[in-house]
Amino acid sequence: MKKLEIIIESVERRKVCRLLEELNVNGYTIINDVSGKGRQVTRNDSELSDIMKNSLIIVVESEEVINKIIDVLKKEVLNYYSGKLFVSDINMIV
Amino acid sequence: MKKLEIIIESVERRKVCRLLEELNVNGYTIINDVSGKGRQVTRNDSELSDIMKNSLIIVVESEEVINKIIDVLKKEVLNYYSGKLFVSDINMIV
Amino acid sequence: MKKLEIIIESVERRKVCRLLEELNVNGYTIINDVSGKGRQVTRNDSELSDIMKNSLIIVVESEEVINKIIDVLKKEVLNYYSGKLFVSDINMIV
Amino acid sequence: MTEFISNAVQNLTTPMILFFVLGFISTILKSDIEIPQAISKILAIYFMIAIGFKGGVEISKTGISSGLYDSILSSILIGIITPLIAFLILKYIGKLDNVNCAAISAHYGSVSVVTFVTAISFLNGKSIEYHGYMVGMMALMESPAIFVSILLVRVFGSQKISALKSNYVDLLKESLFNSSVVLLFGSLIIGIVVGEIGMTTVKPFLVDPFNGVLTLFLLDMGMIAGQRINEFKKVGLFLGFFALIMPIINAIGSIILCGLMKFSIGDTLLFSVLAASSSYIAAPAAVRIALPQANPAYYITMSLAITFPFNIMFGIPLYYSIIIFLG
Amino acid sequence: MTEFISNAVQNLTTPMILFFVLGFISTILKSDIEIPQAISKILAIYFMIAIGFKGGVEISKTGISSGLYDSILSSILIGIITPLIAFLILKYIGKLDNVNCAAISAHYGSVSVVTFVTAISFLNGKSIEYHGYMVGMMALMESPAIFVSILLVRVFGSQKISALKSNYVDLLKESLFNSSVVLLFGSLIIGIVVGEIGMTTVKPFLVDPFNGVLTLFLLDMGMIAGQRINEFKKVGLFLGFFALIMPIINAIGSIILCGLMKFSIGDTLLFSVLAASSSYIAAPAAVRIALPQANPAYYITMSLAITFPFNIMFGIPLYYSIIIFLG
Amino acid sequence: MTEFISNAVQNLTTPMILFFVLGFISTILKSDIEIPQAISKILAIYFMIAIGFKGGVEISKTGISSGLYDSILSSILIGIITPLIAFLILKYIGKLDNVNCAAISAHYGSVSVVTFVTAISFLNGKSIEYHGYMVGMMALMESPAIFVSILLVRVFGSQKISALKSNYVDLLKESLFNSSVVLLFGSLIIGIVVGEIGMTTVKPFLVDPFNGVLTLFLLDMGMIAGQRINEFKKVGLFLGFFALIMPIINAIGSIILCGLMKFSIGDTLLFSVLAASSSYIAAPAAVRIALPQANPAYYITMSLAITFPFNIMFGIPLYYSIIIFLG
Ligand SMILES: Nc1ncnc2c1ncn2[C@@H]1O[C@H](COP(=O)(O)O)[C@@H](O)[C@H]1O
Ligand SMILES: Nc1ncnc2c1ncn2[C@@H]1O[C@H](COP(=O)(O)O)[C@@H](O)[C@H]1O
Ligand SMILES: Nc1ncnc2c1ncn2[C@@H]1O[C@H](COP(=O)(O)O)[C@@H](O)[C@H]1O
Ligand code: NA
Ligand code: NA
Ligand code: NA
Repeated sequence: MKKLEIIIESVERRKVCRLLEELNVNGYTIINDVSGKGRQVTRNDSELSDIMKNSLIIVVESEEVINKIIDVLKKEVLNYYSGKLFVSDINMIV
Repeated sequence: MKKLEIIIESVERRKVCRLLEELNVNGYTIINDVSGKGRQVTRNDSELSDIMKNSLIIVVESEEVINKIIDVLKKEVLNYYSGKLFVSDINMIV
Repeated sequence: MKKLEIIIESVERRKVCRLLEELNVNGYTIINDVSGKGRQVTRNDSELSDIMKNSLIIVVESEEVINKIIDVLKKEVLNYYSGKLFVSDINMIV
Repeated sequence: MTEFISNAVQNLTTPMILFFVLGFISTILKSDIEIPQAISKILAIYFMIAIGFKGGVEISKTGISSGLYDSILSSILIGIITPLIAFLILKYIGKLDNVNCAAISAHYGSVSVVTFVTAISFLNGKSIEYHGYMVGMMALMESPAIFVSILLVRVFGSQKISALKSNYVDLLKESLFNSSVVLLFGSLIIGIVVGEIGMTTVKPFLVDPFNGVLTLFLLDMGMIAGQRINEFKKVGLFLGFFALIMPIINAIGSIILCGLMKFSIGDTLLFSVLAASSSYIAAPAAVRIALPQANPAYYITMSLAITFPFNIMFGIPLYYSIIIFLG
Repeated sequence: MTEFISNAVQNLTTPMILFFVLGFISTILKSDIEIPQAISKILAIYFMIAIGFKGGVEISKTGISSGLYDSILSSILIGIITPLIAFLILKYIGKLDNVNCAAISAHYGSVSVVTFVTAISFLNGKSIEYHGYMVGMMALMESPAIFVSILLVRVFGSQKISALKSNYVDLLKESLFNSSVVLLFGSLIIGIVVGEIGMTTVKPFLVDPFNGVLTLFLLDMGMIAGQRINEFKKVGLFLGFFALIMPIINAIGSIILCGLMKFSIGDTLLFSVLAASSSYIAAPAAVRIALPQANPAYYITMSLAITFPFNIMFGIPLYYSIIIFLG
Repeated sequence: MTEFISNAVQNLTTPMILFFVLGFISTILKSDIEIPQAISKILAIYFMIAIGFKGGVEISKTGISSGLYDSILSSILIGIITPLIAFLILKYIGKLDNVNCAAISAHYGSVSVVTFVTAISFLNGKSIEYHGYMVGMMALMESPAIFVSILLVRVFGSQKISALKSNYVDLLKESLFNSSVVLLFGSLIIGIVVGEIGMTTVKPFLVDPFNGVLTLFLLDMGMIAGQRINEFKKVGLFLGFFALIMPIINAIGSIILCGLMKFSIGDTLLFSVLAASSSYIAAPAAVRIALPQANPAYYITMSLAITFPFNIMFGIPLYYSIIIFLG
């Protein structure tokens, strides 16, 4: 199994979840309100509008599904919004 | 070393920590209030009672200890409550 | 690529970020307010001063950079403060 | 009937209830209003302190009336009988499995603090008196139903349950020193100790803004209830119906009991509202631990999305009309 | 001129504005004051409920005056024209690309609730009357500018944009049932329904502490604005200048429009402040979704760190002086 | 003695202190009451704004009295001498290592805002006057002890410390523009500027609910203190005893100093409470950065779980009785 970690602007969280559900993933876990720094601006959670916050979404799935997710996210989300995708090996026990 | 990620209903967090301490693990880290979606319902943190929230607990330990933890959690917690266990390779530097 | 997970007392978060920026890392992600238990005391977020809380900082970088970060953190932060460093393999897709 | 309609209309046009409706509608419209959970939690604590303290100060003024012992008796009776009735209806009419029967019964036997608070606001609006110790009665009625329900599951025999014994320790702690029990009794006692002099120092915080804060809290509750309504399908018709009828049965039963006890109109209304109300904070947490096999989608949705809105919008004026009608 | 100075000084020595300044300075001093985000969010909700409700109660007292239709017309006009002017200035004077032009225009065409609230506090301080329905006008003016701006981008042709169609569904929902629109209109209607009787029950929460709570909220806003000021470099001189001039242009335009409509001084001030204000909650969220290619560092910094402080500190007394001067 | 007992009983039966006790007990009963941290933080900010502002308005009314310079002198004296005494006691009687001596001294030399607020509530209950600038004195006394303690560590020679120089920059910033220093001084100045007119606009928020909000905050403090009490074992008998005696020594010293300065009863009580109080927000954060080798279990537990409860429950009436007794 593979673990995909998606770091995305909070404004796009709903959309990413919708895309994941359309791809019929088994599940996902969200950590809201993470802050961070990347190529672009520093993101932290003191903003009133949510546009300067990040969310971290974790999906554990088979390699095949993960690749599909990556394709979709690259096309639909990450071309305009800042964000990162990390993939690593993992075992799902339960 | 192995890293065990435990995603569990928040109501069971205290119990899981108690079990981990009974197993004498070196340490653990908890991220409260994660939301998520699995086989069962969508869990998010807008509920007044905590029963619809998840917690993410991270334990880094030797493979042996991790296996013991998995056995105990499977028996004591995960047969009734929804939750996930993920294991991956990791190095503990400090 | 390597993923470095830094668990550190919240009082030292700013300093760790400053050090990371001095090392010119490409980016990092912070999860504030994680709780945990290690060799020392239980840390949770009910304290008024922030000294009993942890932060989790994630850096994905090349092995070389990660090793540099580890050296610096060991020297500048972890000799006095409690904290953990975990390293694992990861692929950065985007 | 016209009595009820006029009471209901009057109730439905208070800011409190209308903000509840606004919250409910806004969620259905998928509006992005977001009341942070930290606020929901502190408001819940505020109400428990405020009503506990106020009740205590009332007691310090009037002393303990003879009605207290009858009230304690009634509380315990209601706390034991209502989950029993619920269980039997669910099991023999609803044909539900034991565990879900017990889980739901625990909720309908326990009480809802916010429903009680709304009823007090209703009584204040009509300038009807009630005893300060009624808050204590609410605290008394929180936990018995939970234990009764668990007992029922065991009596009706389910072998799996016995495996969970380690959970009973957690449960007992959770129920006895449950946050609402401790806050309600604690504030009640503080109110008794400090009396009216103490009241003057905290009145601008605990009394004056009470209704206004309730407005905000009910907006939040409306949103939480509205989110649950999507799960209605999972609940099904029988349970949906149960969530409307059970409160009325419990209320009428209590009104009759209170009539026998010769309680005042105010106290009778509060007892009937307590009986009719179903818990959605204390009971879900306890039941999730004690009866993990039960389906949370049932009990939370029924309690939060059907019974609670019904009670605060129509139940309170209905029970009031029945009390007036019966005498 | 002396009129303006005396008004400005008077405005700058209210606790509200001084706490804003304190927040601003404390951030520059890198002080570690931290107002949790849960608090910022609930305060924002509090103000929308409070002004919506108060406006509704006013309407219930005075009835709907004939000025209402003119006011609605003015709101829509301002909501359509101001983003247009902003867009043209940015494109032809500022030479910005279409997408950033549209993004910024959306902000200056939309409105800021806190600026409005501060203006109301200013009017209260001077005991100047205004219509209850002005809150509704604010709610009306939230969204049109956002749609106008997106239309402008399409009219001025940018092929990439069309790819994002799935986002438009999100956007429409976001704008129509936007939390501020729902809360403002909802509270307004509740205020109309419950009238003065309802007001008495919630006054100690929604009215009495209003200015005090505003003090705390502006402390927070000061800190948020102060954090943004570091990004000033990225904004550049032209846009920094634009963020000061555009509000004045919009205000004067609205004052003239209101003069033609023969609105009262209070309503005219509120219209001019709404026109002058730029959104930093609703618009950024909508624009980030609809126009992701636009640079958030521009629009947020301009709106939050330049225009907002300018408006509440100098803008409001300036527009007021202009209104008095023009008659 | 009877004087003290009657004062103590009177103090112990205020709602504020009783809610503190309730919080403490509820934690020991392992009740699941949870006051979100966002609320604790905003309440702490509220109190600093409220007392700072009120102090400023008082100053604007009475002008700066001649006592001010003596008060500033006293503040600085107390801020320098009390950590010194604490250090010497800990080192030569307690035989503690230098770093822990300094860490603990920093806490007992610094001050606790909530203890001060409780003392003000105590004085208000007795209608005893005090100067508005006393809030400023508290702000002055926050930081010196921290620097004195670090100096002591260096004087008593510990080579490892010098390695941490990069931390001193952080520390200086942290101390000078510390959130409480900025909020207290900031609000004080705002209060002076806006005077009584400004006060009327914010009174229903910053003054009227003050005691009530304190009730909620002390409930929370009680819970936080209760959680710490488990760590009591780690502190040991000597340090536990120190945490009770040191406040009394500091209070009596200050009372004598204030006697020489001929300060009023109100000011003397506040000075003695400030000297007796130990910091548990500002100092821990600063000390954790400046003296990371010191054991936090010592200083936090002593300050929060022993000295704070002692001061608000028994210390304040005790120091008051001593002042009355001594004249
Ligand atoms: N090398 C990295 N390691 C960990 N997190 C990163 C890294 N680069 C970026 N991020 C996270 O991804 C977010 C978006 O990054 P970017 O698209 O580069 O602005 C940042 O705000 C960080 O939270
Ligand atoms: N495939 C998955 N990847 C990541 N998280 C998951 C996955 N499946 C389930 N989860 C998390 O585990 C929780 C419980 O899952 P379940 O037991 O399937 O209801 C969910 O609420 C998610 O937070
Ligand atoms: N074995 C472990 N697995 C996961 N997290 C750990 C582990 N050990 C320590 N931690 C985390 O690191 C923090 C500091 O640990 P320590 O330095 O041992 O006090 C703890 O509070 C935990 O959050
Ligand atoms: Na009930
Ligand atoms: Na505008
Ligand atoms: Na002190």
